Amino acid sequence: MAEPCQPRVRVQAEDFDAALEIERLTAGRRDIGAVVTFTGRCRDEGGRLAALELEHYPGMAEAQIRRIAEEAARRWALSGLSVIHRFGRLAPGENIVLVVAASAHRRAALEAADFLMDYLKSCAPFWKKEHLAGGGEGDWVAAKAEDEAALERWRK
Amino acid sequence: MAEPCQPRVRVQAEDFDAALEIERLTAGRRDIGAVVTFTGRCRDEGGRLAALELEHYPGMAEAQIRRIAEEAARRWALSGLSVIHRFGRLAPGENIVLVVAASAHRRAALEAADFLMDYLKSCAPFWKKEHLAGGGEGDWVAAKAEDEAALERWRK
Amino acid sequence: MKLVYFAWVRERIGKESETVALPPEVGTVAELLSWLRQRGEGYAAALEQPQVIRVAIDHEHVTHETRLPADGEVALFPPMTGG
Amino acid sequence: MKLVYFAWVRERIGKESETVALPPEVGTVAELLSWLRQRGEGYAAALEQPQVIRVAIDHEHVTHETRLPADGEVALFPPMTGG
Repeated sequence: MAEPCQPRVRVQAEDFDAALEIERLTAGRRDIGAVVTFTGRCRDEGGRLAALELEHYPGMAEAQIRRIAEEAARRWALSGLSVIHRFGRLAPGENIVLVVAASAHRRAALEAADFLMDYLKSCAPFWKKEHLAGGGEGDWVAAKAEDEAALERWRK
Repeated sequence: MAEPCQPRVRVQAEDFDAALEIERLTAGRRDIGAVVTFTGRCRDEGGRLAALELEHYPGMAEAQIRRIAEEAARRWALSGLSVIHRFGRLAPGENIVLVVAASAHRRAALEAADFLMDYLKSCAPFWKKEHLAGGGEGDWVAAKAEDEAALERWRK
Repeated sequence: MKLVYFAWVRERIGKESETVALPPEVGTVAELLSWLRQRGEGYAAALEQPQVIRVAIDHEHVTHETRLPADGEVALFPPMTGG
Repeated sequence: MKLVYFAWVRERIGKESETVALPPEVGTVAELLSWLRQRGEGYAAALEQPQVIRVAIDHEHVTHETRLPADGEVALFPPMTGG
Protein backbone atom coordinates (compact mmCIF):
# COMPACT_ATOMS: atom_id res chain seq x y z
CA MET A 1 0.00 0.00 0.00
CA ALA A 2 1.12 3.55 -0.72
CA GLU A 3 2.00 6.01 2.01
CA PRO A 4 -1.01 7.05 4.11
CA CYS A 5 -2.46 10.38 2.99
CA GLN A 6 -1.86 13.46 5.11
CA PRO A 7 -5.17 14.41 6.71
CA ARG A 8 -6.30 18.04 6.72
CA VAL A 9 -7.59 19.06 10.15
CA ARG A 10 -9.16 22.33 11.25
CA VAL A 11 -10.82 23.44 14.48
CA GLN A 12 -12.64 26.71 13.95
CA ALA A 13 -15.60 28.90 14.91
CA GLU A 14 -16.55 29.63 11.30
CA ASP A 15 -18.83 27.52 9.14
CA PHE A 16 -17.43 25.28 6.42
CA ASP A 17 -18.42 24.47 2.86
CA ALA A 18 -18.63 20.73 2.13
CA ALA A 19 -18.43 21.29 -1.64
CA LEU A 20 -15.25 23.34 -1.29
CA GLU A 21 -13.65 20.67 0.88
CA ILE A 22 -14.59 17.96 -1.64
CA GLU A 23 -13.03 20.10 -4.37
CA ARG A 24 -9.82 20.52 -2.35
CA LEU A 25 -9.42 16.75 -2.03
CA THR A 26 -10.37 15.81 -5.57
CA ALA A 27 -9.33 18.62 -7.96
CA GLY A 28 -7.31 17.20 -10.82
CA ARG A 29 -7.46 13.67 -9.41
CA ARG A 30 -8.30 10.84 -11.83
CA ASP A 31 -7.78 8.00 -9.34
CA ILE A 32 -10.61 8.72 -6.89
CA GLY A 33 -13.68 6.52 -7.23
CA ALA A 34 -15.54 7.47 -4.06
CA VAL A 35 -15.95 10.58 -1.92
CA VAL A 36 -17.94 10.41 1.30
CA THR A 37 -18.90 13.45 3.34
CA PHE A 38 -20.38 13.32 6.80
CA THR A 39 -21.85 16.56 8.12
CA GLY A 40 -22.96 16.73 11.75
CA ARG A 41 -25.53 19.44 12.45
CA CYS A 42 -27.10 21.01 15.50
CA ARG A 43 -30.65 19.74 16.22
CA ASP A 44 -33.29 21.58 18.22
CA GLU A 45 -34.42 18.34 19.93
CA GLY A 46 -38.07 18.77 19.14
CA GLY A 47 -38.02 22.52 19.74
CA ARG A 48 -36.38 22.25 23.18
CA LEU A 49 -33.07 23.92 22.25
CA ALA A 50 -32.19 27.43 21.12
CA ALA A 51 -28.52 26.52 20.60
CA LEU A 52 -25.62 24.31 21.58
CA GLU A 53 -22.50 25.90 23.00
CA LEU A 54 -19.48 23.83 21.98
CA GLU A 55 -16.56 24.15 24.36
CA HIS A 56 -13.26 22.67 23.27
CA TYR A 57 -9.72 22.22 24.54
CA PRO A 58 -7.66 24.40 22.20
CA GLY A 59 -4.52 22.69 21.00
CA MET A 60 -5.55 19.26 22.21
CA ALA A 61 -8.70 19.29 20.05
CA GLU A 62 -6.71 19.65 16.86
CA ALA A 63 -3.96 17.26 18.01
CA GLN A 64 -6.49 14.62 18.98
CA ILE A 65 -8.50 14.89 15.76
CA ARG A 66 -5.24 14.60 13.85
CA ARG A 67 -4.33 11.42 15.73
CA ILE A 68 -7.73 9.91 14.92
CA ALA A 69 -7.50 10.96 11.27
CA GLU A 70 -3.98 9.57 10.93
CA GLU A 71 -5.16 6.27 12.36
CA ALA A 72 -7.92 6.21 9.71
CA ALA A 73 -5.36 6.98 6.99
CA ARG A 74 -3.27 4.02 8.18
CA ARG A 75 -6.22 1.64 8.28
CA TRP A 76 -7.77 2.49 4.90
CA ALA A 77 -6.24 3.31 1.53
CA LEU A 78 -7.46 6.89 1.31
CA SER A 79 -6.66 9.43 -1.39
CA GLY A 80 -7.55 12.27 0.94
CA LEU A 81 -9.14 12.99 4.29
CA SER A 82 -10.40 16.26 5.79
CA VAL A 83 -11.90 16.90 9.19
CA ILE A 84 -13.30 20.25 10.33
CA HIS A 85 -14.82 20.67 13.79
CA ARG A 86 -16.47 23.89 14.89
CA PHE A 87 -16.71 25.39 18.37
CA GLY A 88 -18.76 28.21 19.91
CA ARG A 89 -22.49 28.80 19.97
CA LEU A 90 -24.34 26.99 17.17
CA ALA A 91 -28.05 27.28 16.40
CA PRO A 92 -30.25 24.38 15.21
CA GLY A 93 -29.61 23.75 11.54
CA GLU A 94 -25.99 24.94 11.76
CA ASN A 95 -23.11 22.67 10.90
CA ILE A 96 -20.95 21.23 13.69
CA VAL A 97 -18.51 18.84 12.08
CA LEU A 98 -17.42 17.74 8.61
CA VAL A 99 -15.53 14.63 7.55
CA VAL A 100 -14.58 14.15 3.90
CA ALA A 101 -12.97 10.84 2.91
CA ALA A 102 -11.82 10.12 -0.64
CA SER A 103 -10.60 6.77 -1.93
CA ALA A 104 -10.31 4.66 -5.05
CA HIS A 105 -12.98 2.37 -3.60
CA ARG A 106 -16.31 2.96 -1.90
CA ARG A 107 -15.85 0.73 1.13
CA ALA A 108 -12.67 2.46 2.28
CA ALA A 109 -14.25 5.92 2.03
CA LEU A 110 -17.44 4.86 3.83
CA GLU A 111 -15.69 2.97 6.61
CA ALA A 112 -13.15 5.74 7.21
CA ALA A 113 -15.92 8.35 7.60
CA ASP A 114 -17.83 6.01 9.93
CA PHE A 115 -14.70 5.38 12.02
CA LEU A 116 -13.90 9.10 12.23
CA MET A 117 -17.36 9.98 13.47
CA ASP A 118 -17.33 7.26 16.13
CA TYR A 119 -13.98 8.41 17.47
CA LEU A 120 -14.70 12.13 17.28
CA LYS A 121 -17.84 11.50 19.33
CA SER A 122 -16.04 9.89 22.27
CA CYS A 123 -12.38 10.89 21.97
CA ALA A 124 -12.20 14.49 20.74
CA PRO A 125 -12.15 17.07 23.55
CA PHE A 126 -15.40 18.90 22.89
CA TRP A 127 -18.34 19.36 25.24
CA LYS A 128 -21.83 20.60 24.40
CA LYS A 129 -23.91 22.79 26.65
CA GLU A 130 -27.57 23.20 25.89
CA HIS A 131 -29.19 26.61 25.64
CA LEU A 132 -32.94 26.24 26.06
CA ALA A 133 -35.58 27.59 23.74
CA GLY A 134 -37.32 29.23 26.70
CA GLY A 135 -34.11 31.06 27.59
CA GLY A 136 -31.46 30.06 30.09
CA GLU A 137 -28.90 27.33 30.19
CA GLY A 138 -29.72 23.66 30.06
CA ASP A 139 -27.48 20.74 30.93
CA TRP A 140 -24.23 19.59 29.50
CA VAL A 141 -24.96 16.90 26.93
CA ALA A 142 -24.05 13.58 28.56
CA ALA A 143 -21.88 11.05 26.80
CA LYS A 144 -23.88 7.98 25.81
CA ALA A 145 -22.88 4.45 26.69
CA GLU A 146 -23.79 3.47 23.11
CA ASP A 147 -21.19 5.92 21.77
CA GLU A 148 -18.48 4.31 23.86
CA ALA A 149 -19.76 0.90 22.75
CA ALA A 150 -19.56 1.96 19.10
CA LEU A 151 -15.77 2.12 19.43
CA GLU A 152 -15.69 -1.64 20.02
CA ARG A 153 -16.62 -2.16 16.39
CA TRP A 154 -13.18 -0.89 15.39
CA ARG A 155 -11.09 -2.83 17.89
CA LYS A 156 -10.07 -5.86 15.92
CA MET B 1 -41.69 5.62 13.52
CA ALA B 2 -42.91 8.45 11.29
CA GLU B 3 -43.82 7.92 7.65
CA PRO B 4 -40.80 7.05 5.47
CA CYS B 5 -39.46 10.09 3.62
CA GLN B 6 -40.13 10.40 -0.10
CA PRO B 7 -36.81 9.87 -1.90
CA ARG B 8 -35.78 12.20 -4.70
CA VAL B 9 -34.47 10.26 -7.69
CA ARG B 10 -32.97 11.54 -10.93
CA VAL B 11 -31.30 9.81 -13.88
CA GLN B 12 -29.59 12.35 -16.08
CA ALA B 13 -26.68 13.08 -18.40
CA GLU B 14 -25.79 16.36 -16.67
CA ASP B 15 -23.48 16.73 -13.70
CA PHE B 16 -24.87 17.34 -10.22
CA ASP B 17 -23.89 19.59 -7.34
CA ALA B 18 -23.59 17.78 -4.00
CA ALA B 19 -23.84 21.04 -2.03
CA LEU B 20 -27.07 22.00 -3.78
CA GLU B 21 -28.58 18.58 -3.10
CA ILE B 22 -27.59 18.81 0.59
CA GLU B 23 -29.23 22.23 0.71
CA ARG B 24 -32.41 20.86 -0.86
CA LEU B 25 -32.73 18.20 1.84
CA THR B 26 -31.80 20.35 4.81
CA ALA B 27 -32.95 23.94 4.18
CA GLY B 28 -34.98 25.20 7.11
CA ARG B 29 -34.72 21.87 8.95
CA ARG B 30 -33.83 21.93 12.66
CA ASP B 31 -34.22 18.19 13.26
CA ILE B 32 -31.39 16.85 11.10
CA GLY B 33 -28.27 15.77 12.97
CA ALA B 34 -26.39 14.01 10.19
CA VAL B 35 -26.03 14.35 6.44
CA VAL B 36 -24.00 11.82 4.49
CA THR B 37 -23.10 12.20 0.83
CA PHE B 38 -21.57 9.51 -1.30
CA THR B 39 -20.18 10.59 -4.65
CA GLY B 40 -19.01 7.94 -7.11
CA ARG B 41 -16.52 9.20 -9.68
CA CYS B 42 -14.95 7.89 -12.86
CA ARG B 43 -11.37 6.61 -12.37
CA ASP B 44 -8.76 6.31 -15.11
CA GLU B 45 -7.53 2.95 -13.73
CA GLY B 46 -3.88 3.94 -13.60
CA GLY B 47 -4.04 5.89 -16.87
CA ARG B 48 -5.62 3.02 -18.83
CA LEU B 49 -8.98 4.71 -19.48
CA ALA B 50 -9.99 7.79 -21.45
CA ALA B 51 -13.61 7.52 -20.38
CA LEU B 52 -16.44 5.28 -19.27
CA GLU B 53 -19.60 5.13 -21.35
CA LEU B 54 -22.57 4.51 -19.08
CA GLU B 55 -25.45 2.80 -20.80
CA HIS B 56 -28.74 2.62 -18.92
CA TYR B 57 -32.25 1.27 -19.33
CA PRO B 58 -34.40 4.40 -19.49
CA GLY B 59 -37.50 4.15 -17.36
CA MET B 60 -36.36 1.06 -15.50
CA ALA B 61 -33.25 2.83 -14.20
CA GLU B 62 -35.30 5.46 -12.41
CA ALA B 63 -37.96 2.98 -11.27
CA GLN B 64 -35.36 0.60 -9.91
CA ILE B 65 -33.40 3.31 -8.08
CA ARG B 66 -36.67 4.51 -6.60
CA ARG B 67 -37.47 1.01 -5.35
CA ILE B 68 -34.04 0.74 -3.69
CA ALA B 69 -34.35 4.23 -2.18
CA GLU B 70 -37.83 3.51 -0.84
CA GLU B 71 -36.55 0.33 0.76
CA ALA B 72 -33.81 2.40 2.48
CA ALA B 73 -36.43 4.92 3.63
CA ARG B 74 -38.43 2.07 5.19
CA ARG B 75 -35.40 0.55 6.91
CA TRP B 76 -33.92 3.71 8.40
CA ALA B 77 -35.51 6.79 9.95
CA LEU B 78 -34.39 9.29 7.32
CA SER B 79 -35.29 12.96 7.10
CA GLY B 80 -34.44 13.00 3.41
CA LEU B 81 -32.83 10.92 0.70
CA SER B 82 -31.64 11.89 -2.79
CA VAL B 83 -30.12 9.72 -5.48
CA ILE B 84 -28.81 11.01 -8.80
CA HIS B 85 -27.26 8.67 -11.37
CA ARG B 86 -25.66 9.93 -14.54
CA PHE B 87 -25.41 8.22 -17.93
CA GLY B 88 -23.43 8.88 -21.10
CA ARG B 89 -19.70 9.30 -21.63
CA LEU B 90 -17.86 10.36 -18.48
CA ALA B 91 -14.17 11.22 -18.25
CA PRO B 92 -11.92 10.34 -15.31
CA GLY B 93 -12.58 12.74 -12.47
CA GLU B 94 -16.20 13.24 -13.47
CA ASN B 95 -19.05 12.38 -11.15
CA ILE B 96 -21.14 9.26 -11.81
CA VAL B 97 -23.53 8.92 -8.89
CA LEU B 98 -24.63 10.84 -5.82
CA VAL B 99 -26.44 9.63 -2.73
CA VAL B 100 -27.43 12.11 -0.01
CA ALA B 101 -28.96 10.71 3.18
CA ALA B 102 -30.14 12.95 6.03
CA SER B 103 -31.28 11.78 9.44
CA ALA B 104 -31.58 12.84 13.05
CA HIS B 105 -28.81 10.34 13.86
CA ARG B 106 -25.49 9.48 12.28
CA ARG B 107 -25.84 5.71 12.07
CA ALA B 108 -29.06 5.84 10.04
CA ALA B 109 -27.57 8.29 7.53
CA LEU B 110 -24.33 6.30 7.15
CA GLU B 111 -25.99 2.91 6.84
CA ALA B 112 -28.59 4.15 4.37
CA ALA B 113 -25.89 5.59 2.08
CA ASP B 114 -23.90 2.36 2.37
CA PHE B 115 -26.99 0.25 1.55
CA LEU B 116 -27.88 2.46 -1.43
CA MET B 117 -24.43 2.15 -2.95
CA ASP B 118 -24.35 -1.63 -2.55
CA TYR B 119 -27.72 -2.02 -4.25
CA LEU B 120 -27.11 0.54 -7.01
CA LYS B 121 -23.92 -1.36 -7.86
CA SER B 122 -25.64 -4.71 -8.49
CA CYS B 123 -29.32 -3.93 -9.01
CA ALA B 124 -29.61 -0.69 -10.99
CA PRO B 125 -29.70 -1.20 -14.78
CA PHE B 126 -26.50 0.56 -15.80
CA TRP B 127 -23.53 -0.88 -17.70
CA LYS B 128 -20.11 0.64 -18.15
CA LYS B 129 -18.06 0.36 -21.30
CA GLU B 130 -14.41 1.30 -21.18
CA HIS B 131 -12.89 3.72 -23.68
CA LEU B 132 -9.13 3.26 -23.72
CA ALA B 133 -6.54 5.98 -23.29
CA GLY B 134 -4.81 4.81 -26.48
CA GLY B 135 -8.09 5.20 -28.39
CA GLY B 136 -10.67 2.58 -29.17
CA GLU B 137 -13.15 0.68 -27.12
CA GLY B 138 -12.22 -1.57 -24.25
CA ASP B 139 -14.37 -4.13 -22.51
CA TRP B 140 -17.62 -3.86 -20.66
CA VAL B 141 -16.84 -3.58 -16.97
CA ALA B 142 -17.63 -6.97 -15.43
CA ALA B 143 -19.76 -7.28 -12.32
CA LYS B 144 -17.68 -8.42 -9.36
CA ALA B 145 -18.58 -11.37 -7.18
CA GLU B 146 -17.69 -9.22 -4.17
CA ASP B 147 -20.38 -6.70 -5.15
CA GLU B 148 -23.01 -9.42 -5.21
CA ALA B 149 -21.65 -10.71 -1.90
CA ALA B 150 -21.93 -7.22 -0.39
CA LEU B 151 -25.71 -7.47 -0.67
CA GLU B 152 -25.66 -10.34 1.85
CA ARG B 153 -24.78 -7.84 4.56
CA TRP B 154 -28.27 -6.36 4.26
CA ARG B 155 -30.27 -9.58 4.21
CA LYS B 156 -31.24 -10.02 7.81
CA MET C 1 -43.72 -9.23 -27.34
CA LYS C 2 -41.23 -6.37 -27.31
CA LEU C 3 -37.67 -7.38 -26.53
CA VAL C 4 -34.97 -4.86 -25.56
CA TYR C 5 -31.26 -5.55 -25.19
CA PHE C 6 -28.50 -3.75 -23.36
CA ALA C 7 -24.69 -3.62 -23.18
CA TRP C 8 -22.91 -6.66 -24.67
CA VAL C 9 -26.20 -8.49 -25.16
CA ARG C 10 -27.25 -5.64 -27.43
CA GLU C 11 -23.88 -5.57 -29.19
CA ARG C 12 -23.79 -9.31 -29.88
CA ILE C 13 -27.39 -9.52 -31.04
CA GLY C 14 -26.78 -6.43 -33.13
CA LYS C 15 -29.96 -4.55 -32.32
CA GLU C 16 -31.42 -2.51 -29.47
CA SER C 17 -34.91 -3.92 -29.63
CA GLU C 18 -37.32 -5.94 -31.70
CA THR C 19 -40.87 -7.19 -31.60
CA VAL C 20 -41.33 -10.93 -31.85
CA ALA C 21 -44.28 -13.29 -32.07
CA LEU C 22 -43.55 -16.15 -29.68
CA PRO C 23 -44.62 -19.69 -30.47
CA PRO C 24 -47.07 -21.07 -27.92
CA GLU C 25 -44.52 -23.46 -26.37
CA VAL C 26 -42.42 -20.51 -25.12
CA GLY C 27 -43.99 -19.84 -21.74
CA THR C 28 -41.17 -18.84 -19.38
CA VAL C 29 -38.15 -16.58 -19.42
CA ALA C 30 -35.85 -19.63 -19.65
CA GLU C 31 -37.79 -20.89 -22.67
CA LEU C 32 -37.57 -17.46 -24.27
CA LEU C 33 -33.78 -17.52 -23.91
CA SER C 34 -33.56 -21.01 -25.46
CA TRP C 35 -35.81 -19.98 -28.31
CA LEU C 36 -33.80 -16.82 -29.00
CA ARG C 37 -30.51 -18.76 -29.13
CA GLN C 38 -31.77 -20.59 -32.22
CA ARG C 39 -32.33 -17.35 -34.10
CA GLY C 40 -28.78 -16.82 -35.36
CA GLU C 41 -25.13 -16.45 -34.59
CA GLY C 42 -25.46 -13.14 -32.78
CA TYR C 43 -28.18 -14.51 -30.51
CA ALA C 44 -26.16 -17.65 -29.84
CA ALA C 45 -23.11 -15.54 -28.90
CA ALA C 46 -25.15 -13.24 -26.66
CA LEU C 47 -26.94 -16.06 -24.87
CA GLU C 48 -24.30 -18.79 -24.82
CA GLN C 49 -24.26 -18.65 -21.01
CA PRO C 50 -27.94 -18.09 -20.30
CA GLN C 51 -27.42 -18.27 -16.53
CA VAL C 52 -25.57 -14.92 -16.54
CA ILE C 53 -28.34 -13.12 -18.43
CA ARG C 54 -30.47 -10.84 -16.26
CA VAL C 55 -34.08 -10.28 -17.26
CA ALA C 56 -36.68 -7.62 -16.51
CA ILE C 57 -40.34 -7.63 -17.49
CA ASP C 58 -41.93 -4.21 -17.70
CA HIS C 59 -39.05 -2.67 -15.73
CA GLU C 60 -39.03 -5.23 -12.92
CA HIS C 61 -36.38 -7.87 -12.35
CA VAL C 62 -37.62 -11.43 -12.77
CA THR C 63 -36.06 -14.88 -12.51
CA HIS C 64 -35.64 -17.30 -15.37
CA GLU C 65 -38.55 -19.34 -14.00
CA THR C 66 -40.95 -16.43 -14.36
CA ARG C 67 -43.83 -16.93 -16.78
CA LEU C 68 -43.98 -14.45 -19.64
CA PRO C 69 -46.94 -12.06 -19.80
CA ALA C 70 -49.23 -12.04 -22.81
CA ASP C 71 -47.81 -8.70 -23.76
CA GLY C 72 -45.19 -6.30 -22.46
CA GLU C 73 -41.51 -5.37 -22.63
CA VAL C 74 -38.91 -8.01 -21.83
CA ALA C 75 -35.34 -6.76 -21.34
CA LEU C 76 -32.23 -8.95 -21.50
CA PHE C 77 -28.93 -7.69 -20.20
CA PRO C 78 -25.67 -8.64 -18.49
CA PRO C 79 -25.17 -8.30 -14.73
CA MET C 80 -25.51 -4.62 -13.86
CA THR C 81 -22.63 -2.37 -12.89
CA GLY C 82 -24.28 0.74 -11.53
CA GLY C 83 -23.02 3.13 -8.88
CA MET D 1 1.94 22.00 37.59
CA LYS D 2 -0.62 23.74 35.41
CA LEU D 3 -4.15 22.41 35.74
CA VAL D 4 -6.90 23.18 33.20
CA TYR D 5 -10.59 22.35 33.54
CA PHE D 6 -13.39 22.01 31.01
CA ALA D 7 -17.20 21.87 30.86
CA TRP D 8 -18.90 21.03 34.18
CA VAL D 9 -15.56 20.31 35.85
CA ARG D 10 -14.62 23.93 35.10
CA GLU D 11 -18.02 25.23 36.19
CA ARG D 12 -18.00 23.37 39.51
CA ILE D 13 -14.42 24.24 40.38
CA GLY D 14 -15.15 27.79 39.33
CA LYS D 15 -12.00 28.44 37.34
CA GLU D 16 -10.56 27.58 33.93
CA SER D 17 -7.03 26.91 35.07
CA GLU D 18 -4.60 27.29 37.92
CA THR D 19 -1.02 26.50 38.78
CA VAL D 20 -0.45 24.35 41.83
CA ALA D 21 2.57 23.08 43.72
CA LEU D 22 1.94 19.42 44.42
CA PRO D 23 3.12 17.79 47.65
CA PRO D 24 5.64 15.01 47.05
CA GLU D 25 3.18 12.22 47.92
CA VAL D 26 1.00 13.08 44.89
CA GLY D 27 2.59 10.92 42.20
CA THR D 28 -0.25 9.70 39.94
CA VAL D 29 -3.34 11.08 38.26
CA ALA D 30 -5.55 9.26 40.81
CA GLU D 31 -3.60 10.82 43.67
CA LEU D 32 -3.95 14.24 42.05
CA LEU D 33 -7.73 13.83 41.90
CA SER D 34 -7.87 12.79 45.60
CA TRP D 35 -5.67 15.69 46.61
CA LEU D 36 -7.79 18.19 44.63
CA ARG D 37 -11.02 16.96 46.24
CA GLN D 38 -9.74 18.21 49.62
CA ARG D 39 -9.28 21.74 48.31
CA GLY D 40 -12.86 22.96 48.78
CA GLU D 41 -16.50 22.48 48.02
CA GLY D 42 -16.26 23.21 44.29
CA TYR D 43 -13.49 20.66 43.87
CA ALA D 44 -15.40 18.11 45.90
CA ALA D 45 -18.49 18.63 43.72
CA ALA D 46 -16.51 18.42 40.49
CA LEU D 47 -14.59 15.31 41.51
CA GLU D 48 -17.15 13.43 43.60
CA GLN D 49 -17.16 10.60 41.07
CA PRO D 50 -13.49 10.53 40.13
CA GLN D 51 -13.95 7.49 37.87
CA VAL D 52 -15.90 9.57 35.31
CA ILE D 53 -13.21 12.27 35.10
CA ARG D 54 -11.11 12.10 31.93
CA VAL D 55 -7.54 13.33 32.11
CA ALA D 56 -5.00 14.51 29.53
CA ILE D 57 -1.36 15.35 30.14
CA ASP D 58 0.12 17.73 27.61
CA HIS D 59 -2.78 17.12 25.20
CA GLU D 60 -2.68 13.33 25.38
CA HIS D 61 -5.25 11.13 27.09
CA VAL D 62 -3.91 9.22 30.09
CA THR D 63 -5.37 6.78 32.59
CA HIS D 64 -5.77 7.44 36.29
CA GLU D 65 -2.79 5.16 36.96
CA THR D 66 -0.46 7.35 34.90
CA ARG D 67 2.40 8.98 36.80
CA LEU D 68 2.43 12.74 36.71
CA PRO D 69 5.32 14.46 34.94
CA ALA D 70 7.58 16.88 36.80
CA ASP D 71 6.04 19.70 34.84
CA GLY D 72 3.37 20.14 32.19
CA GLU D 73 -0.32 20.78 31.65
CA VAL D 74 -2.83 18.41 33.22
CA ALA D 75 -6.42 18.74 31.96
CA LEU D 76 -9.48 17.38 33.80
CA PHE D 77 -12.80 17.11 32.03
CA PRO D 78 -16.02 15.07 31.70
CA PRO D 79 -16.49 12.39 29.04
CA MET D 80 -16.23 14.07 25.67
CA THR D 81 -19.17 14.70 23.34
CA GLY D 82 -17.57 15.67 20.06
CA GLY D 83 -18.83 15.15 16.57
